[in-house]
Amino acid sequence: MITVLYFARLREALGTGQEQLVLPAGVSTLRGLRAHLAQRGEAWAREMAEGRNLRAAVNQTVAAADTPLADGDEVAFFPPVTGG
Amino acid sequence: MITVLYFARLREALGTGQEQLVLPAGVSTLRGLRAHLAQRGEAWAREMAEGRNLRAAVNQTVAAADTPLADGDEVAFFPPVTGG
Amino acid sequence: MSVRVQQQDFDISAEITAMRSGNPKIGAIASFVGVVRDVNDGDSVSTMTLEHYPGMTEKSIAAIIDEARGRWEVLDALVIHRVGTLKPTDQIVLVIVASTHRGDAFAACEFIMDYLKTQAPFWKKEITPQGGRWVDARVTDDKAAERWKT
Amino acid sequence: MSVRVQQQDFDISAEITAMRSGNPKIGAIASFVGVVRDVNDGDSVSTMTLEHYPGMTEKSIAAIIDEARGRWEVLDALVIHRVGTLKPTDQIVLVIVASTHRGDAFAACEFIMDYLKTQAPFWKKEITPQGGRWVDARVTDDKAAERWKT
Repeated sequence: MITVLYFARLREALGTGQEQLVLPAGVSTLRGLRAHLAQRGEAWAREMAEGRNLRAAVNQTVAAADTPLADGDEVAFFPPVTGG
Repeated sequence: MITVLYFARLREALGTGQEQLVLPAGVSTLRGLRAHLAQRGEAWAREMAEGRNLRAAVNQTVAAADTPLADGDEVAFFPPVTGG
Repeated sequence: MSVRVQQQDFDISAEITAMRSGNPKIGAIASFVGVVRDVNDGDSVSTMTLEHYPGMTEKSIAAIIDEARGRWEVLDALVIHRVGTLKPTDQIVLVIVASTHRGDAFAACEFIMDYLKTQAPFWKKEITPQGGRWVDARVTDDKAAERWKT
Repeated sequence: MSVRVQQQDFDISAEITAMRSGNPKIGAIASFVGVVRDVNDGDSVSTMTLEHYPGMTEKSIAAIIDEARGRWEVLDALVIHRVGTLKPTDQIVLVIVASTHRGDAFAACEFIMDYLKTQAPFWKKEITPQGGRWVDARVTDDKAAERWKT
């Protein structure tokens, strides 16, 4: 099982902020997980499309697309940050 | 009459903070006033000597040695500033 | 060194007083307060909502402070960032950096603030008369952060 | 824009609150607090006395603020400088600059502070166990002020 978090505009567009899921067969990286999520339907396809300017973190550290995933990881997807 | 002010170390060394005096004959600039004051005695000669790192203001504006003086002016002599 | 993400407002005097009383070597305290403006990109803003990533946000700010400590003499530093619903003239963010000399305090404070705007996980949604709108990342903010990379 | 030279302490929160409430365009407030340190040049300092030139000091600070307003976007600015007898951990000086954006606020605040240290008529006398000593002007301070001349 991994935990996946969604923040801000992404959370609203997908209608979910957090889920637990079993790493699907053949998914071993952040890029693979994103492609997997993009197959869930229209909003997911649009928001997770490769062209979208999304950032991701693995275990609360900003992570590149080829970062490997393992059981127990906390993965987060979010738009570019706009703090302060 | 002009007003002459002395600040900080200079005020302590000269033993005065403020005086009124009539512009002496032949004194028409800040440089001239400083040379005149230097003739007053030992402390004055030492503190007003040309080699001393003194600053001056005329009418509350920092002024160069050749600044002309006129009746009614407020002249100030002081060491380099050390604020904040 | 301290990081707080909270809904409540903050009192810069109380924070500076606490910092000063803790270290008599402190000679210079630079600080920054961010305030909600009533306009952004030409639209009037009535309220905004700030969201963060609990855990990662605090960790990333602590890492930013550590990086500042590696570059400048930092005797103490504090970051408070508010989340939740805020309105114009409300305080959003506080950064305080104490050092022996003012040059270090100013540089570290501005450095931390630039990274807070560009790297720390916060997302801002503005509520205008036309509805809610998630704020886009600003190119000028990215440029401000890039200055520090050389 | 406001300049005060006073013996009393100041409250940075009260000053920032007053500034914020006066102008909803303010988005960024940079500030600086100078604090009496317990050491200087290796000697321990028990108290210090600050002297100023009443009239000229206030005018020269107002001129510094005007110069900052010509260089950066400054929505409001405040300088409070204390005089009289101060002891370690006491606040000496407060500079607050409010702007729309943080870059202008930081730059103007540091600029005003550099000039306060090097140009404004204040003289500091430190009382150490060895007696009183007028502080000499610091070469590093002059260098900080010179950065702005280009």
